[in-house]
Amino acid sequence: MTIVDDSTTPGLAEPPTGHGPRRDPAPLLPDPRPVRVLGTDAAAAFDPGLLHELHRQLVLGRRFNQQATTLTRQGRIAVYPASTGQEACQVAAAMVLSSQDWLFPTYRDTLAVVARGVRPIDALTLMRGHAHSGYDPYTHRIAPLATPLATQAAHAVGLAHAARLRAAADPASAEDLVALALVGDGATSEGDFHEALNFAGVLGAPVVFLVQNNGYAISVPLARQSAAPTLAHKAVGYGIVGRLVDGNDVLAVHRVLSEAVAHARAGRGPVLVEAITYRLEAHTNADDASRYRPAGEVDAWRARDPVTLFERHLRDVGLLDDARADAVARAAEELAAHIRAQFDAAPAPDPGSLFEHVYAQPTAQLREQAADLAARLALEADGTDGGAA
Amino acid sequence: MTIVDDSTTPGLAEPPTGHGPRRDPAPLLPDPRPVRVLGTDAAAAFDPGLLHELHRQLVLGRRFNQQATTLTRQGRIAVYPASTGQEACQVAAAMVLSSQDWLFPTYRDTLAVVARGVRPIDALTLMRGHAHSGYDPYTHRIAPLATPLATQAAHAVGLAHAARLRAAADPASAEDLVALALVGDGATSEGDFHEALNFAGVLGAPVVFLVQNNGYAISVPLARQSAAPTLAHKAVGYGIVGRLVDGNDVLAVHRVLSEAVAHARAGRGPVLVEAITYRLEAHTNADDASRYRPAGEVDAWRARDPVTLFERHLRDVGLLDDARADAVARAAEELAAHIRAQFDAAPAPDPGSLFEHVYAQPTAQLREQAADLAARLALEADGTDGGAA
Amino acid sequence: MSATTTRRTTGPTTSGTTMVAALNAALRDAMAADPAVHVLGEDVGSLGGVFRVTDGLSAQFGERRCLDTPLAEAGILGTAIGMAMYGLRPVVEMQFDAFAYPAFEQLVSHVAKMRNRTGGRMGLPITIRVPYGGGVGGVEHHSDSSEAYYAHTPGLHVVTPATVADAYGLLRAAIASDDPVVFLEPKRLYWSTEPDPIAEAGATGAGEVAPIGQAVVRRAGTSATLLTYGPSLPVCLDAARAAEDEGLDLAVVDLRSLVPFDDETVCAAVRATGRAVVVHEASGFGGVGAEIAARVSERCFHHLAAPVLRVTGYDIPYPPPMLEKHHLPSVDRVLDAVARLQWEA
Amino acid sequence: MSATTTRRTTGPTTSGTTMVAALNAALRDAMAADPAVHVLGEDVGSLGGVFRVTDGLSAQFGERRCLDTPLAEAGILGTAIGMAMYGLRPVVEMQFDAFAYPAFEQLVSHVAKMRNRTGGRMGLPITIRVPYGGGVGGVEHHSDSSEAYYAHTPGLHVVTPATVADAYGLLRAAIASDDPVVFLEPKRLYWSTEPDPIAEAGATGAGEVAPIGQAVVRRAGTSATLLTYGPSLPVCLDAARAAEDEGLDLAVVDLRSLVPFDDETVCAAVRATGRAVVVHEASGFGGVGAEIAARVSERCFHHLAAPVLRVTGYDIPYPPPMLEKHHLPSVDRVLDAVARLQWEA
Ligand SMILES: Cc1ncc(C[n+]2csc(CCOP(=O)(O)OP(=O)(O)O)c2C)c(N)n1
Ligand SMILES: Cc1ncc(C[n+]2csc(CCOP(=O)(O)OP(=O)(O)O)c2C)c(N)n1
Ligand SMILES: [Mg+2]
Ligand SMILES: [Mg+2]
Repeated sequence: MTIVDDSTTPGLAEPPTGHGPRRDPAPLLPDPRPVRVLGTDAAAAFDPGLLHELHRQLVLGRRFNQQATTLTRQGRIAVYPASTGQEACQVAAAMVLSSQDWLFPTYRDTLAVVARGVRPIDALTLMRGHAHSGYDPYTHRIAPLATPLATQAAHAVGLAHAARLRAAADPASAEDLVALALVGDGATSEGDFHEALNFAGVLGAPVVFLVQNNGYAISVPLARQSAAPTLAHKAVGYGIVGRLVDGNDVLAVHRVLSEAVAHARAGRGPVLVEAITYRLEAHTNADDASRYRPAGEVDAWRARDPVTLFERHLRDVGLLDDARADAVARAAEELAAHIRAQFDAAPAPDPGSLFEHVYAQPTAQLREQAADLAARLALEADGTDGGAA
Repeated sequence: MTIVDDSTTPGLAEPPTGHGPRRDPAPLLPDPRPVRVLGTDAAAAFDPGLLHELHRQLVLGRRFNQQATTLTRQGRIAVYPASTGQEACQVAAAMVLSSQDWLFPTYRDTLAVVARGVRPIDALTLMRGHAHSGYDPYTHRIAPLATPLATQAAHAVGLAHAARLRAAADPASAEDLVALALVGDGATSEGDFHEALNFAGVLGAPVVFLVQNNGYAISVPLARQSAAPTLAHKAVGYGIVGRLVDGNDVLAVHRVLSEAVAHARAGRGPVLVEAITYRLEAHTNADDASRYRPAGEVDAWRARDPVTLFERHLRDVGLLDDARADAVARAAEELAAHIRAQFDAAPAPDPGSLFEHVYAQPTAQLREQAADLAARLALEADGTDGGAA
Repeated sequence: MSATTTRRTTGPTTSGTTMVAALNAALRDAMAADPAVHVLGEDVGSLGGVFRVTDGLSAQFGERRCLDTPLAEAGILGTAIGMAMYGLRPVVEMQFDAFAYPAFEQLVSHVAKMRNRTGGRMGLPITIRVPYGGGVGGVEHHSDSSEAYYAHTPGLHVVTPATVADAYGLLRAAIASDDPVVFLEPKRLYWSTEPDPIAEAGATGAGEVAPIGQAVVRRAGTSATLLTYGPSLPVCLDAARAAEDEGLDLAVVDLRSLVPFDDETVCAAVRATGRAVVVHEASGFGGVGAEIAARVSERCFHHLAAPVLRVTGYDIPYPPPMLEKHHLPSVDRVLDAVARLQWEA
Repeated sequence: MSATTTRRTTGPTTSGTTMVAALNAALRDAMAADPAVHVLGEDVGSLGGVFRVTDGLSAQFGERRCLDTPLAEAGILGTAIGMAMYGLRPVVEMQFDAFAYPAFEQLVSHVAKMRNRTGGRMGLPITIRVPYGGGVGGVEHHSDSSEAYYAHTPGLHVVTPATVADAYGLLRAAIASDDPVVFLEPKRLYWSTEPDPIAEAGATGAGEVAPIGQAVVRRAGTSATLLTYGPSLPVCLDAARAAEDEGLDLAVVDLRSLVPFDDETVCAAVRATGRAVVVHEASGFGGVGAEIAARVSERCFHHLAAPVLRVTGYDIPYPPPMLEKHHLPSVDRVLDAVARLQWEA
């Protein structure tokens, strides 16, 4: 593709260099109609085993969201940003990744973290308040959940780039990994989102960005967040491929993400996927969603509940009967009971841990401060136990 | 435009809301062939008076760049980022604005500042080192030149938005102003660029962003800066109009910017213009451009020198003869002499000024510190004058 | 309007008012008084802010005056700069302390420097409201005490109320100020109503504008002086009450304004007792307490019977909710420091 | 590799070496020694950085190891975080002090906190090189001294060399450290070669790795102690030489590492003389000098014959080139402070 006029008027010829790759935008632009699979012929291509697994994960995921929300009401979790209504995205994000891949979640993606194998109680640690993170990021290849929006997108790019660097330097240890960065619609407004996508485009890093567009950033609707045709259209500004998908259609999300991951893994560059979905609950248990959205809107989206939509499909194609549904429901109850039991057994955190990991080795200054706290706690303990000094 | 499938499968209907404006991308996307006017029939539409003024400004601008560079060699300007080769953009940017409009320049845009009416010595103050800024921003409606890249883009949006707010609140005092923000190709990578464009798009603010794409950010070529088809393609991600123009064709830049300003002024929203140009000199006098670009490349661009291209056009159409060229050349020499004279007459800055404008009223602490410095300088002066305390 | 005028307004006057309500009233009164005042930030509109400080403002003044922005703090502050350039008085809300960091460059490189850069021609009367500090069970990044970053940046005023009346009075003064003010709101005190009436000289009354740059003695005392601000004031007042049992009469100074710093009030209070403890939540190393201790030591050296001590958060990232009580200055830690003030010497 | 190992390398050994050359050698040696070391930043490739500190690295190690990035500091640091997560040791160049501010959130909210967040499982061994300070005629935003922001942020090490040998030695140590290090390079000393041999105990030799966390006595003295770092070291050494004429024998301590802080060396040096002046370029209010004065006052109170004084930049935005000499601590200002150390008392 040429970006300059072919005119050959002397002295007015095309600029000597085009200043860059100047690639063809056409293949980058998303189809503005979100990809759907449910209700189309494409649904038939899915393996029944995968369908059953997706179903199980969706049902368990919904139950997980419910249980975590209940625990906030009991005061056992300080705050929980439920992904209720977004389970199709959560489950698909976890399932399309291979073991060597990395997941970079937002604070709302506890469910994706659990679906990738982290123990529920460990995935909920940040929200419980016992520690800032409850799992080993290297065991599961999941970055810690954290709240500074969009910042994790750059980490995903750096990690994916590093893996390529290592593969080039030492092909024997090469891992064909892909990093999947999750982002909310609101977070796409942050400078960090832009910088991450730009680095990804320039470096050709194997990253997939999944924007879960649930229509709101807390109370702020998308129309106040962006005037873009779709968020997926942002991809073209970074020379990367944009895709738009119905985020409540688990098969569509699975397909689009699988293709995106394959694209990135093959070294064909990053992909930006926008999934249109909806959060059925408030922003967190501390939020009052009635202040900013009409009940009718929620009801309309409840009619497109991703779990219900998928169950209806499975029943339509004869892959779900009452017996299977009951079995999955029982598994979900077991999960919930298991979470409750884990909460009962969880030990209180150790104050000494406050000083241990600020640096690889505590500084003299921190050792002093740790000793101060330890002495204070010993004194308190004496007081409590009625012991005398 | 609809972004969702028309499918009416029960339960699989389109999402209840599209989450935002979801506008048609087609009118936003730039034509990837940069707009040219020179050498085309469109050139005939320009008024001869305007053509002569553009010519005069280009020649004066070139001379200004040369004189400022000479002053750096003489140590009378600490550092000067010349816009040599980019004069078409500089001149057009200043000339398309009306008096009520605002200009938000980068550190390289001294020439645009001068072309809008600031005294050369005042426009050069930052680079001379006497003060951080030499002109009253309100007199000329030009934000101070400053170096933190892309940060001024958000200021332009805020100012343009504020003008609309005031117009809505008090139509009598309404100013139909447009803010023109200048940005370099490198600076488009900054998060601030993204956030500014996004705010502009959402607010529908009357702002025009002009990216002078000179192919380099200091040593970094555009290919390492962005993988976008063109920088103008970034516009679509913000729901704003993108245009691409040959930045060395002063008529093209003038036309595209005029249209963009009119578009913004009419309340039709912001515009992003990418002008493809080239800086013929090093990044600044402190830079060694031979480290990162081949001489041949510079030569090729020299053949497209915006001043020469335009002069050739004017001679072709019979609007420039030797007499006029000589007169303009003399005016340019007068400008240069005038600048040198201003430099000779410029007084040294007053150390007391250091404390005066940190706050609207100096704090007690600053009054103490100012007194300390004053006493110290008085003592020094006594010492120098041989006076005794 | 001068930042130091004291005048009656429609502000909160009932004793049961919370700090959130006082801040809300200050915004409302300021917007009513001056059409140039505009509020902008994330969720400040229909939601009224996550802490409800902007509750009802968009309904009363319209969405133009109280704007829900896109989610981008540098963009918010950069936009506010442009608005201030055009003569408006923007009041920016940063949703939480740690989420003001993306705007750090705009704050340090422009907000703090624009007036100086332009030789006084272009001031930026922006108020940047930052809910700060811990003690509310916030997850990581929701409890930072970031005042030292701002206080070290010339060109900014840095103010933090500790009482309901000051929340109103200082916010009115901040908005009226022709200089940018970083207005730090102690989250921990958001829902507190005014504590038991405090005997104090020069304190702000309900509904009055409080002067920026003046510390206030919240409690006179003769034994030693506690220097504090924001969320640590109640801790110091409690400590002073507890110290009475040990026969110690502690003075408590509420700084209110970190920049400008009120050397006069602080030094007078320290000289009167000869002993001082600085108390704040932020990590101690390089905290504002270091500046206070350094300047008090410098200016009151020969009046000091003991070194100025500091009780602060430890030099660690802010802890998770279950452990934050260990990090925060407590009555016990304050009393321990007081006990170490070399009473025998 | 431990941060405190001292070992011979191929580093600069000739006496005419500039600090830029020493830094360049440190990067080169570190990259040669460990394939995990990667340099990234704006213009670090073919240009070799605007100060030429990375000169030749991309030619020698390839563009992958020394990467010209897009122009976005948060993106650079964010990318480096991801690289460090994967086991690399990124060395990031920020082009100038004020241009590190866009990366403030990534630095404070992630770089400083990741190890703590993950209970020690995920450390980020990133070195962030920041050319800082003034005295080079830089236009606005090119001369900030930003060390106080970093020193107040738990989780970061903050290091600044003042000699050519330390430039090499501390940078090697920073890169070898398993913790993030903000490495502040005094622009003013970039082109200085090692000054006249300095008699000092425990100083780094040429080509040696210097330990992080250890201050060094650059000059022993008995009258009073100057505490300083980075660009102000030469000023203090000059002041000490000038003071000899007045019969004063000044000790000079070069802190080298602001975090961790070497209380032992500093306090010993202050106790030995009973008088101290802290000298740095950054604005005084809330500067690192406040912390030093506060902790020295606290720890050495009964050894002090006079308050610890500070000679710093004024509390103003950094001045334009023509006026910066007034702002910077000078020999005269240091000697004046020394004179005010209550010698009669
Ligand atoms: C940098 C930053 N600014 C502000 C916040 C406060 N905040 C937390 S969640 C949120 C809204 C996020 O919206 P979106 O990205 O759409 O994600 P969603 O909550 O819808 O999943 C905001 C503003 C934050 N966590 N980080
Ligand atoms: C935030 C920020 N980062 C880094 C710099 C240092 N710097 C000054 S100019 C420049 C390159 C700018 O390139 P571009 O935007 O293309 O403008 P040009 O110089 O080509 O006009 C850089 C990196 C800066 N001024 N501001
Ligand atoms: Mg959302
Ligand atoms: Mg450029």
